[in-house]
Amino acid sequence: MNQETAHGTPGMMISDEVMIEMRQVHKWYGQFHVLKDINLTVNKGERIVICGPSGSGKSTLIRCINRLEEHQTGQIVVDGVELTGDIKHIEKIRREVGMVFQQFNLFPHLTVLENCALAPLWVRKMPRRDAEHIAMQYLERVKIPEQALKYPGQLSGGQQQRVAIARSLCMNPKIMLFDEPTSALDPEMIKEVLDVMIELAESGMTMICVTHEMGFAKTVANRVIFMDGGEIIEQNAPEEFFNNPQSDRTKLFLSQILDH
Amino acid sequence: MNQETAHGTPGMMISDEVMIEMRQVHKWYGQFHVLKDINLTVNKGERIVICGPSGSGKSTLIRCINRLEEHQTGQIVVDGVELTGDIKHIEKIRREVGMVFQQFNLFPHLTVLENCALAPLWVRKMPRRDAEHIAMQYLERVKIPEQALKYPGQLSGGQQQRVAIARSLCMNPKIMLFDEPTSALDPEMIKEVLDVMIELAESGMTMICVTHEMGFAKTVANRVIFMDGGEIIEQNAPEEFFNNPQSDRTKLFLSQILDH
Amino acid sequence: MAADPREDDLPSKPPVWNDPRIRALVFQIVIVVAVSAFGYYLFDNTLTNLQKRGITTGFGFLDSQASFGIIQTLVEYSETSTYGRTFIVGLLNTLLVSGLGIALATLLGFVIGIARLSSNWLIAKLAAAYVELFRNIPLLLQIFFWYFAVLRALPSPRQSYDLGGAVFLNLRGLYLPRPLFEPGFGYVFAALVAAIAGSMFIARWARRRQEATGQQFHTIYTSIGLILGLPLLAFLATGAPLAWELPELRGFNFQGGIPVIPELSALLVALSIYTAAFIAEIVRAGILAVSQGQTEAAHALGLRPGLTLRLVIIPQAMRVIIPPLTSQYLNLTKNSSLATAIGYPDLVSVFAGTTLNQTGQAVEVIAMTMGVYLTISLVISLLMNWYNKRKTLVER
Amino acid sequence: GATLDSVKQKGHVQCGVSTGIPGFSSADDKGNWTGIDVDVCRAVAAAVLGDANAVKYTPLTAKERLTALQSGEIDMLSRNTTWTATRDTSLGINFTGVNYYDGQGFLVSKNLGVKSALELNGASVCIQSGTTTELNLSDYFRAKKMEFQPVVFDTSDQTIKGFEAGRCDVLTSDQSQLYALRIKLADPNSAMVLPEVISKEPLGPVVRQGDDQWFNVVKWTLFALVNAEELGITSANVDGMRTGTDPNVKRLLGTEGDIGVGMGLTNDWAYNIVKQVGNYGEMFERNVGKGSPLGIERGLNALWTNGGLQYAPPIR
Amino acid sequence: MPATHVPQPDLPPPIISVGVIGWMRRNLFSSLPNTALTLFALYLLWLLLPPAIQWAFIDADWSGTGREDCTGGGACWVFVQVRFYQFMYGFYPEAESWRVNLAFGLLIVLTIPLFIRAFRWKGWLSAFLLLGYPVIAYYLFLGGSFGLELVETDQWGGLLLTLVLAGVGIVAALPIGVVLALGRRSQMPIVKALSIAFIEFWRGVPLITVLFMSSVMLPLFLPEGVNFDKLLRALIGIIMFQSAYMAEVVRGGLQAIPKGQYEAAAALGLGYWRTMALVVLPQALKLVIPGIVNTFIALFKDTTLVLIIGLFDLLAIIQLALADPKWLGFSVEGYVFTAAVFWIFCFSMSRYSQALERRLHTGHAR
Ligand SMILES: Nc1ncnc2c1ncn2[C@@H]1O[C@H](COP(=O)(O)OP(=O)(O)OP(=O)(O)O)[C@@H](O)[C@H]1O
Ligand SMILES: Nc1ncnc2c1ncn2[C@@H]1O[C@H](COP(=O)(O)OP(=O)(O)OP(=O)(O)O)[C@@H](O)[C@H]1O
Ligand SMILES: [Mg+2]
Ligand SMILES: [Mg+2]
Repeated sequence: MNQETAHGTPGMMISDEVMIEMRQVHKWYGQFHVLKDINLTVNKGERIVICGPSGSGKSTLIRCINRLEEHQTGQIVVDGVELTGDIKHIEKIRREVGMVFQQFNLFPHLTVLENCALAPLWVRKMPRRDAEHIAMQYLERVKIPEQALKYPGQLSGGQQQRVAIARSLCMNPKIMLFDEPTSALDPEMIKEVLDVMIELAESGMTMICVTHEMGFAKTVANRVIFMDGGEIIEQNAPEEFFNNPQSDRTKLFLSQILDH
Repeated sequence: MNQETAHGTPGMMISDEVMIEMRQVHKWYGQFHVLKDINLTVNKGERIVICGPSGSGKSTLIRCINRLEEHQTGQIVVDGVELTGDIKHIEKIRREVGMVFQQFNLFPHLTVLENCALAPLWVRKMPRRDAEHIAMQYLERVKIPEQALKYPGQLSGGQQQRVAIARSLCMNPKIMLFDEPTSALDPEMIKEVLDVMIELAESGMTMICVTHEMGFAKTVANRVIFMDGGEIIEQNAPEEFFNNPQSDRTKLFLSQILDH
Repeated sequence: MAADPREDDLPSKPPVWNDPRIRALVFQIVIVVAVSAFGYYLFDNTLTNLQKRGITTGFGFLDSQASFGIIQTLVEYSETSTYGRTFIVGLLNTLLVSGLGIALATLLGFVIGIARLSSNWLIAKLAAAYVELFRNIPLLLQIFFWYFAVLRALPSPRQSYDLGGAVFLNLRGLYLPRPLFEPGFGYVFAALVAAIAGSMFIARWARRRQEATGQQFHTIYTSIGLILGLPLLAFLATGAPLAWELPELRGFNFQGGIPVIPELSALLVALSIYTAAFIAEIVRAGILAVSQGQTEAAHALGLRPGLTLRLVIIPQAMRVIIPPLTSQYLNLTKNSSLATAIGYPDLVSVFAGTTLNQTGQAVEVIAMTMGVYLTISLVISLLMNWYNKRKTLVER
Repeated sequence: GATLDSVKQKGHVQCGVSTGIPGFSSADDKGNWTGIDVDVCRAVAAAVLGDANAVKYTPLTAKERLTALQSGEIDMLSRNTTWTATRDTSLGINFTGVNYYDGQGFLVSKNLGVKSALELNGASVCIQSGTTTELNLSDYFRAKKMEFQPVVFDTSDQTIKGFEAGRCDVLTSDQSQLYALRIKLADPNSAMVLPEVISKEPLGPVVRQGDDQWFNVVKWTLFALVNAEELGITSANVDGMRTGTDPNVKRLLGTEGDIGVGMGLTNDWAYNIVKQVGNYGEMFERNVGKGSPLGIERGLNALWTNGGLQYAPPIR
Repeated sequence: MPATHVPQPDLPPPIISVGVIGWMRRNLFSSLPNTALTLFALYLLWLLLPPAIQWAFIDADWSGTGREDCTGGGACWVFVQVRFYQFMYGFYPEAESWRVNLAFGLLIVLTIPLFIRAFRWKGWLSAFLLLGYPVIAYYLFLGGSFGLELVETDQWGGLLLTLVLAGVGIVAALPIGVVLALGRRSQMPIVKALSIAFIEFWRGVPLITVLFMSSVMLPLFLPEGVNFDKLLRALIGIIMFQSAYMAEVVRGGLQAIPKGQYEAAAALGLGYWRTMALVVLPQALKLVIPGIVNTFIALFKDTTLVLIIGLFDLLAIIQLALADPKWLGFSVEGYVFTAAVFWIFCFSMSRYSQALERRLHTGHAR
């Protein structure tokens, strides 16, 4: 499988420092082989979009990166730390990696501000005032500082997803993972979330994003990865990927998704 | 209120035989006047689409036709039988009228085949073999014969709604009522259900359908009825209705719905 | 791609003290040690204490003679029976009152639960009042009430209420005639068996015929006719080979017949009424859990209300009803131990009461008693799990 | 022994009593306990702690009493408990003596017209569960080839209530209790005690086996009560007698010899008993005898000098 | 030119379908069987209610000093009035009863804000009620320090004892129940097995055998000389028993927390205990408040069983009073009074829990 790092999109710099390295990673759910021989290197500042049909293992792949799922063979090294059963390593990596879910997964019993301040307070062990200061800062960045004292249940889906992004950012992660962040949203809210993600991408954050928003992929990705059946079938710079897909499967998939 | 029977759409014949007649029907929920002076005649083979804002009484109207709701004044005559408290009349009418709900309302403890065979078996008192034969026939017609032995919980929404349609058809009804049959479905499933409905319409079934799928209305309806505040505001052939709405409420409604 | 991915190198092993698996293992070992140590501590204390105080231990006492009387025994029992026998007697009495209680409570509970959903406002409100009244008053109080307050209202044996000279009701209980089977009665019994077999056959035939032709057949009436009629015919044909032993007033009390002691009746009434209040709520919730849409869909298909109930509502409601229902059965069985407060000779009263006291072997007796209740509850939960596994709705 | 030390350390005697038998042990509506069994507890407290009021009572049903004693829940049991061989030898408990000689009898309603226990064939009988009465009753009816139905209750209150409600024809219990329970009837004169006494029921305080010192304390407290009566010492004259010259009295009241200290108590142990609780005769009359609603004759419980069975070894 | 539609006015419904007549037609006499049922129910009510009211109110005697004052032929509430203090406080000295009143008054004052939706510090107040208040109440009841006279636990009785048993039982069972519920959901097989065994054991045996064991057998299991208060021992039995039920209630709440919450917490770097304490339990416990209230009601009713081990709770003290020769024959009044007290408590609590339940699952109405 050929691995190329695309430096196509202007105005965003990618260093040569490797942030994530997956080598010959395999994973099984019981007897079911869900990830097959995954090899992937992500450099600092890279923005990667993963797409592929449902059940192809996209979520599983990114959930392996912060050990929400355990891989069985191969190595995953994140920011120089290998992911093993070692809880110290896991703790360390989770502090470096933020994650945003399809279903937001905000804590409904806490206010927006408390949601965001939770990790700085209890994981980074900051004083409450500093934690809340940081939380407000990121809430401003996702443009909803005025909602800080509301509860998640009182917000629209788009607002909730932006809070979820702010909550991850509060840990000041080096890498952000997004698992279909817009697919539970109504069409009019998708844009507000994508805007925040684009802004984040422009600031040079290392990002891996599972999404079917091809517009987003074209705008910000350095590289698009296509998965099927637990394998990485193809990866390429977005222009190449969309205009000149290599494998038949990719072609079929693109035709379905772009028609829709 | 002017009553016109449109014979616009080619290839579908409408006889002059009256299937449903509503005369000065009023209905109240407690003090709330929900249907006001409804006058409506539906001929055999007519395909009527009802639309209107939420709470305008569309569901209530069609639920009065098979007496899921009781009207208080006025007459409803279905296939020559007047709907009164008389249990024999109600039973007779319900045998002639099939209904498909927004929430499918399949029986989760029975297989798809059993769902479909239930009414032929217990209402038409057919032998099980015949009942199941009929059921299979209609399952084929809605294109899911292979799911016959699964339980509804194992099917997708679109498949469930198709089963619900097959189940109603198994009683061999003269009239089909649809209450927003596609509004609980994901976009990709809407089409498969609409296809079945269009096929049904083309076979000459008398249909009344509450829906906001304007494409569907344009394709199959003889007449579109617009309701608001419990009244029939306007009714017309689809081309007329969409291109040249009479009242400004209809216009407002159409502008909202078509923008979307 | 590698030929066999399993040959690839595994992720590196973490150091032992940071490996969550090892931590979990250590933690569990600690727990096991702590629990066993605590268990051993209690066990050791008990042994020491028993020994120091010279209390006999072991189950030898089960073979010694009990020499006390029990008012209601389902198996043969006399004062010369053993303590082991008192265990059986108590156990059977517990099972009797629980079994009857479960049957009555279920019946009453379903009636009240359905009445709560009645479209008749008055009936619904009365049922609600019943539920709110009885489930909010302690059971023990209800038992006392039914026993002491109602007992006072009954007449003495000499002034018994008399139903046709065969059934008598007084302070000492309800006396029913006891059937005495004479030789020819075997035929009647055989006829009954035949009738039951026959109606089962008819039911199957009717189902088959319906499946084949669609015609429906009222199995219930034929079955009732068969089950009542055939034995009656046999009974008359063999010359009525049945005598009744009527209870009669001899000395202080009625003798003969089947006596139902007031302790049993009071306990049974209290248990059934109390548990029925809970069952009614379960039934109501179960029926409500079947969405209105199901009823509407069934009606729209032309099913009548009766059929809708039978084919659509009840099968779905039962899935919701059965699990909490069994736990009510379990509660009822456990609550039957309150028998001891009014002297009904159940397991707790006879065995964990009198026997314990006469033998003084508290540890053994209480262990056996708890063992019985635990076994009952385990059996019921196993049945429950099995039922749940079979009946859960199939989902995607 | 451990019990004596723990009693001294706690500062009170934990005494198991009945849940309410008038004259023997019953609480009034303020929770004050009185009765002849209660007085035994008080006497022990007076002897050990010098304060007859340093007692805490644990009301026990017949079913619970022996287990409670075995387990150490109470220090002593003073609850009309019959002294039998099995109980004394295999239950890990020791009877310390007899504070009331009793026998089992029957209480019947007068309007039943029964004059003798032999007419009771087929009767329903109310009994309290977990008592020797339950066993004696069976034996008696078996011996006389009569039938009966036992209606078993948990507490004596329930038993008499059952009897009053008419649940049974006869109530059987120790005779003393029959008198005690009879006054709990709305009309005590509507019932009578039959003449038959079908068993021996020596009732007395019980302690756990294996603590001889505590056993001695309770046993000799009982003897001190009887000896005091025999010597004519009463709570009223004890202060005067103490300064008298009778050596028997002096030894008992501790002005001579070291008997109290030998038991692990103080020498004025018996003085405290008599001063604060009275002698056996006072105790009897106050609680169950003529000075009480029960009005029971001394009978077997008279001193041996008066033809009764109450006899205590000498203090010497 | 579009027409402006003039909406029809709302008309009042036909008279037959609204108002008293419409209501009766719909709800009482909608069909023949329904009419029959209505008449039957009315007959039943007529049979039951008037005599009951006659007995309990019209012919009843309300005040006096002894049974002689009961002349009306109905209920003799004099009995309850004369013994009222004892029914409420047991043998608690009358001079000290202000302490009990104070403690319960404090409880009521502290609880009221919990029902006010706008009140912001509910969490802290609940924590105080669960942790701080019991200590205060304990000192008030027991005394023996801060210049308060010692009132031993065997003097506690009546409603006071009932409330203490139920209150302490539930408060202490909650944390144990939480631990057991977490244990039952644990990944560690041994922890899980032990939790299940514990829970199933206590749920499988009748409470009276538990009480019997804790009241008379417990010292047998402990080293000689170790012994504690009888009330405390009954409480231990009740707490063990109750914590098993509580564990099942809490487990229900834990199951209702979506997996996403655990994942989000893990992704933020929170460990097991922090995830539980900060994210899962606060949500789960809030969900199961109705369940907790229901367990509390069950416990409250079950406290009557302590009469079997000789503690004088409300029912036991009534029975004691019924055995008083001066008041023989008033058992119906006694039981009715007890029933009324229990009923008021249980009914109001169950109403509260139903209201909560409705607030928690909005929607899903039939
Ligand atoms: N916990 C699990 N146990 C067993 N199989 C699982 C589990 N989670 C996921 N799978 C299976 O693994 C495969 C890959 O799942 P994954 O969620 O990674 O797919 P995906 O590409 O993210 O799909 P989607 O676009 O639907 O989210 C699927 O076939 C799924 O059924
Ligand atoms: N059972 C009922 N009791 C009282 N009011 C009701 C009841 N059912 C419906 N209504 C009211 O009657 C009005 C008409 O309801 P209906 O369901 O017919 O509207 P609809 O046009 O189908 O709306 P939607 O598009 O939301 O389904 C609404 O205002 C509704 O709130
Ligand atoms: Mg996914
Ligand atoms: Mg609708």
